[in-house]
Amino acid sequence: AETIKIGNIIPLSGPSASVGIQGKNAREMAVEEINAAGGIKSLGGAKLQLVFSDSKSDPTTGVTEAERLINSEKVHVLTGAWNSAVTYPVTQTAERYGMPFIVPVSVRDTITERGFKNVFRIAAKDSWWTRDQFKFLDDMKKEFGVDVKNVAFVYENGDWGVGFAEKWREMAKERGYKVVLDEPYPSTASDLTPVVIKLKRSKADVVFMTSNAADAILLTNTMAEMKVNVKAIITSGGGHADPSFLKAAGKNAEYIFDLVEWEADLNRPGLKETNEKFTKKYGYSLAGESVDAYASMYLIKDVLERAGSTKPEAVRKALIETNLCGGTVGLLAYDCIQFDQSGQNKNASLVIVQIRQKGKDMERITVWPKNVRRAGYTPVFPQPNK
Amino acid sequence: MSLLSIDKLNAGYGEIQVLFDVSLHINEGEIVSIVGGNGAGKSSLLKAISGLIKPMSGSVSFRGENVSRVPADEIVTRGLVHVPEGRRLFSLMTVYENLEMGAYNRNAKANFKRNLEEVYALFPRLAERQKQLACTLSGGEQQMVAIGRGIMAQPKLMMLDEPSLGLAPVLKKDIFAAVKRIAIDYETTIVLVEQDLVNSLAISDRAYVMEQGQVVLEGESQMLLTDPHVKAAYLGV
Amino acid sequence: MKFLLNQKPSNIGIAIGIIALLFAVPMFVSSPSVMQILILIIFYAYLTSCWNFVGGFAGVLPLGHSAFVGIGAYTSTTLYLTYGLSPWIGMFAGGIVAALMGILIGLPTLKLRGAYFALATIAFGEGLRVFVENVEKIGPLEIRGPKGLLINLTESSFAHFQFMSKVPYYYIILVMLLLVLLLTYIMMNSKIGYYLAAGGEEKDAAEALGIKVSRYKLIAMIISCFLTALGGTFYAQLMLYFYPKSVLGLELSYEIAFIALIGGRGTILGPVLGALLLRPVNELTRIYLSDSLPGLHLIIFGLVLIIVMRYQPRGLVEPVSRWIGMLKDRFSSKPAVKSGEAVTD
Amino acid sequence: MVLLEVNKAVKQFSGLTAVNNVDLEVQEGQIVGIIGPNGAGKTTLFNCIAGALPPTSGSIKFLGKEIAGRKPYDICKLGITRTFQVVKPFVTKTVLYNTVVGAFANTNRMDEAEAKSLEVLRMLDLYDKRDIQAKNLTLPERKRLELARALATEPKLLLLDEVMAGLRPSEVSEMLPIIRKINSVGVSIVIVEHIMQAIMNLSDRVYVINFGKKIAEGDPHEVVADPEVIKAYLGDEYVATQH
Amino acid sequence: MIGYVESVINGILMGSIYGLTAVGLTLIFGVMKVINFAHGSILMVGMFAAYWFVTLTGVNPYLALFVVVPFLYFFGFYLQKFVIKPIFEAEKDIREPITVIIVTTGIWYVLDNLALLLFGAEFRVAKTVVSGQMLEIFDMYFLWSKIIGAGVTLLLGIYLYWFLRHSRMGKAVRATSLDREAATLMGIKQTRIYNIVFGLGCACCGVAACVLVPFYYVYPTVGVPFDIKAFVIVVLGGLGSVPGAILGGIIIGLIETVGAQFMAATWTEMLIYVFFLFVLFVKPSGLFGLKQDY
Ligand SMILES: Nc1ncnc2c1ncn2[C@@H]1O[C@H](COP(=O)(O)OP(=O)(O)OP(=O)(O)O)[C@@H](O)[C@H]1O
Ligand SMILES: Nc1ncnc2c1ncn2[C@@H]1O[C@H](COP(=O)(O)OP(=O)(O)OP(=O)(O)O)[C@@H](O)[C@H]1O
Ligand SMILES: [Mg+2]
Ligand SMILES: [Mg+2]
Repeated sequence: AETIKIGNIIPLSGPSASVGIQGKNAREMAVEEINAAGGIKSLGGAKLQLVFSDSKSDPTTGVTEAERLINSEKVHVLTGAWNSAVTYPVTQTAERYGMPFIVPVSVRDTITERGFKNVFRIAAKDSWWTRDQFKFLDDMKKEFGVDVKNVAFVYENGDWGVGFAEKWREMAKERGYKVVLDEPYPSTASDLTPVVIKLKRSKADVVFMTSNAADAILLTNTMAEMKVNVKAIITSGGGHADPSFLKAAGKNAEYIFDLVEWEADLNRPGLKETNEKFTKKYGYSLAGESVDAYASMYLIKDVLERAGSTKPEAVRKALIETNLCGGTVGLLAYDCIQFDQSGQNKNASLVIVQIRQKGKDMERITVWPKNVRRAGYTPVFPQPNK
Repeated sequence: MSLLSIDKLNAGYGEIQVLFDVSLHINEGEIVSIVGGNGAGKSSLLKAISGLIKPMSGSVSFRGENVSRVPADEIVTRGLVHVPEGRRLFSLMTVYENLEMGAYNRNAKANFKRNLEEVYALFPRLAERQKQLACTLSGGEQQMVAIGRGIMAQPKLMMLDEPSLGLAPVLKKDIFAAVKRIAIDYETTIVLVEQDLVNSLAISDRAYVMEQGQVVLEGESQMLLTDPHVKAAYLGV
Repeated sequence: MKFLLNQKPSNIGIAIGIIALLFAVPMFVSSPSVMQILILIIFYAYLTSCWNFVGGFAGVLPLGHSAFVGIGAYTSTTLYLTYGLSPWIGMFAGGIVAALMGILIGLPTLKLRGAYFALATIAFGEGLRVFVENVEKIGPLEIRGPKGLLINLTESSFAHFQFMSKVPYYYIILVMLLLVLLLTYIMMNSKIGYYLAAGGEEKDAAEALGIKVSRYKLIAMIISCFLTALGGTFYAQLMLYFYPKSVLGLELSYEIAFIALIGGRGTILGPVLGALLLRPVNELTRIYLSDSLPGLHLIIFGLVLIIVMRYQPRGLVEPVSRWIGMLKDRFSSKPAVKSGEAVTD
Repeated sequence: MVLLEVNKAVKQFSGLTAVNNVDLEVQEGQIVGIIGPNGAGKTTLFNCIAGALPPTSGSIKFLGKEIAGRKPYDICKLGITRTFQVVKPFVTKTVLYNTVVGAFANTNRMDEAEAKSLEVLRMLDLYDKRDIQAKNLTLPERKRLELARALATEPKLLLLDEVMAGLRPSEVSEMLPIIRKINSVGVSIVIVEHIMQAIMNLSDRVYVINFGKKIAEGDPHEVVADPEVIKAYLGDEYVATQH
Repeated sequence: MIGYVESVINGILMGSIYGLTAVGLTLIFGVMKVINFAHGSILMVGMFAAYWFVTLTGVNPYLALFVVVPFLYFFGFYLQKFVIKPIFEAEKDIREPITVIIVTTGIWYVLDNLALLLFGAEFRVAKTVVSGQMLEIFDMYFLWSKIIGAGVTLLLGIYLYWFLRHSRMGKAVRATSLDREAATLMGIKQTRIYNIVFGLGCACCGVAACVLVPFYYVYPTVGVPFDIKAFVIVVLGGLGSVPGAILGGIIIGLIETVGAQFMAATWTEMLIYVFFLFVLFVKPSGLFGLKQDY
């Protein structure tokens, strides 16, 4: 049988190498499983073959790689590219060549808002993230009867953080919060003490944060050291969801509320087994990014089965008609993958976890939405003073 | 036995050969002049002896040992010191520090104080300017430091490359006198490369004449002064 | 311009042959991805040749040249997005802005020597990047901070500087490169070139000979910045998306300088040779190695840098011109030798 | 006509007065010699005239125009070119390249600059070395190159700082007619030299400087007989060998 | 008000640590006239060494100084001896050998990515007895590890100043930096001096690494932001000047920390560059630099 090539453009070196490698491992595990289970049956048991290329988090490289994957490697479908800044121009290239492009994660809204016919995103977009952070805050205020007046925004000054902050501002205005600090910082900063001093003096009740791994660690540790007391810290995945963050920040990270797409303690069929298998294989646990990458391979399998062809038009048609529920994608936080007009997975939803100490280690416990909250756990809100 | 003897030395820069089969010897306690026109290879000869350029063939032996493969810094320690053309002071260091560097090699360290006093006695101007940066000295002052630095190394054999270059007549005389005194007081053997034939031959015992990378003439200094060829070519008489 | 004609006929012949060959490339290469790689090689050769005016001839080492690529890209694109101004016109606007910026930065820094200048330009480049990342709007012009600018897809259109095929991009950048090389050649053989070289080597001596060194350096800077910015517009139109780190980053600045140094700075062919070596090494190692061991391809890239400098400290231009010389000897002496060969055979 | 007129020039370095109230006058067509012990301030005076250092006070007039404190390139444009005691050739460039840089002072055309260069190189006996890189020259050759390069700018006034240092007497004798020839085509010259043979032969007028101050001035033969000059500069021996 | 005092002190503390990270760079430049682009990577190597030492033995983190500093000294010594020296020899007559810059960049790529291969892209934080320990005065908080770091910087600065000004070896180092050939003629072994200086420069990175590890994270490209900062610092202070580097670091730390109280942290980054260019305008040789060097 023929093999079907899947091109993947992800950052394998440079500043985002860590997530890139997670995504690579997840894809490899999924493809192994799919091939072991007999490949694509409607294509005579065709096997999937992964082709990876390193974007170095650099758009130029991403585009060059996309051109190469499409024209020289002759891949049948593309996935990528994690960094919104790379995904952006790469979807354009895909569009030009009519190549189906699946975006497991890359949150910027506009990626699916440019009227492209070949771009399909599994993950939620950033307006949904910020919306859910404020919804969560509303729910917590109600649940615990706590008032919140002052909010602070602290975010890395890349397109991701700045994009989030724009939405936060709108949302805070709608809900009548007073923004006492609106502080972008360079994510390569070697010292964030100045930001923390400012935060401390700002008398914020709740801090919203968007950070990459390094700065998340610095901020969290410095905030604990300088005894910054707030009612809650609400973060946006990314650095705060990075496996090395919990290890590096340790107890200082306790009580943080982190918004993510997925969490290992979700009560979902098959999740535990898959996560155990992954952890055994690669030495660390699945995370939102890697789950989406994992699911993207099963999505491709499903699409190819239904398309019965590798022709782009057929694949695209099958993608539009996707209604992939249960099975191995059941480990997602929601039930089915379905795309709307723009190519956005309309079911993509988010959960909030709280970080707590468990023995010597830190643990992430799902708390929101309430219907998926871990049984028997009551969130700590507001967090105790330091 | 000679202190320094050179046998059939060939040397140059990269591909370009500038010394051809040079042989000469220097006896202990002598002052020997090396004279010759511009580009004759005098400076190159000194460089080859002190290890700054590596010979292509031939041997240089100093105190009975072949030093043609010994690195330049090691040769200094053995007592062979080269005071190069063009002064080459450490511009951003003081006069004192320059002299200190002269005494860097381990033999000279012990007698640092005594040698320093000698140098200051020889060139009182340097004592005045101890703390001045070398780059701000006038040409003549710099030349004094360069020679002083050579003395500080307490050499067995000192090779001076054009020490009187650019010096006022009154100083020139002093420099030659100083060279002579160094030779006597310190029992230092001296190789002197000079354009000022009259003065250098006056203080030296023997001399070699170089032309186009070869030794063309050698002999007692006084004899050379009267040699018709030397007279015509170097004294312009 | 007489010296252009004073060249030996064989040299002119070779040059024309190579240029003809370059123009014919699209007839043989159909794959857009290969074209893309070729375009990028030429693009980098172009940027490096522009860099060469300052870095090669004025005797200093600028390490912040991506700033001018960025100025070019941002100027033409914001004008295009806000006023619909054709990028072709915006390109020259960008060039002018870059030239003005070049004067601003050149006035204080061109007096500096060696390492100071290099580090000052790094700081300037980084400062500009930080600035752009912090700015949403300048007057009516959308800068959009770290989010970058996106040019909407249109059909192939010369006025919009957008083409579905890679071929037009190839020809545009090729012509740009050839023009810059010609300009370099003319300059090297003129008073400005001589004055720049002299000022770069011994400033005091040059000034004593009546050369206002800082002024000539500034002229070189203006030319260099202007041309570099044109390249920025080209890049923007080729990629249709860019953001501060991609056009204003240090990495781009370093790469430009490395290409020049590996190829041979201060020579006409150096930038081209450097780009011909470094770009493919960069691409190939990434393609073939990045999915086996992360980072291995960059280790190899690093080793290539070290090895080339170890064995060709003056850049590739030296051995290459030796080979060309040898080849030329072979060819030109062919007819004479031919009969002899026949006999010995 | 007075070409250069230095009036009460003073140059101080932190604490040290290197040039102290020096007056100097150069007539058109003259060769003026400056002598003085090492460290007397001769090079510093040149630096002030040529603009490499601004004088602390005093006036320097060239063709009636005040030039004190102006930049070296402007002063060169006015017609004063100097050579450096510590030579500064463009070492990685050829001899011809070096002089062409100088020759561009008066033309923008390559061919003219080259023609001028070849002319001075011939005159200074460097023609055969024109394609050699300057770093491969010997010191005296470099000194001649320094002179050639300065000459290529076609100056009205040439400041020569020890261009003959390191030459043997016979070579000095060869240089003398060259300098006289330069002078004869209308270039005025100020020359600093320790080689008395040259000073005596060339100068129309000699200034003697000691500790930054002018101690004597006048006809060369008068000056060398001045007891103060003998004491400070020449030494008794010089007098003895000359007479 | 108290916020400003706290900022000023924190700025000085962090600034002196920045200065510390730049000292090695300025030292190497001062003698070899080479900008060591691998500087940040060497800091990274030191941080990994300190991290592993502290994590594996669990001892007081400052004991790592006794292991990491000698380790980096020899690392630098042999790096210069085997990798950089041959290139230097080819560029003997050039004052600022630019090819060496490329070589150090090559070393940078190799080291950073080797670390990625060996240790992965993970961020690591060493848990030590001093980590997170604060000095609290009037509601102002200062991290002990930064205070110790500033102290170490001061001591190292004094030591290096003494070493270069007054020790025999230090003078030989300066002599070599001024005229390599003449130094050889004094019996100073030039290549050995270079090895030593490169080793010392790297050892300074080792000191900085040990100071950083108790409160900072470690990962393969951790050196890059410090690198650029160090470039700015050494030029501000005057290339080749040790006190200049430390003072430059403190200025940067102050701008960063105090400036951030008046504007967004991203703008202080910008302010640093503006200030930098301003200093170049008015005093091109930097605060402590020698005129001859620019
Ligand atoms: N670094 C160098 N590279 C190449 N050739 C050189 C170098 N130094 C000197 N030469 C050449 O070697 C030859 C001899 O030069 P050298 O300096 O030894 O002469 P010299 O007798 O000392 O002359 P002078 O009286 O001018 O000092 C000259 O032809 C010179 O051009
Ligand atoms: N930049 C400077 N800083 C401090 N002192 C200086 C500087 N330049 C020169 N001097 C001092 O000024 C005095 C005059 O120096 P100058 O070089 O003018 O002497 P000179 O007459 O040319 O001597 P020579 O004949 O030896 O070349 C010297 O004592 C010197 O040390
Ligand atoms: Mg000589
Ligand atoms: Mg002088």
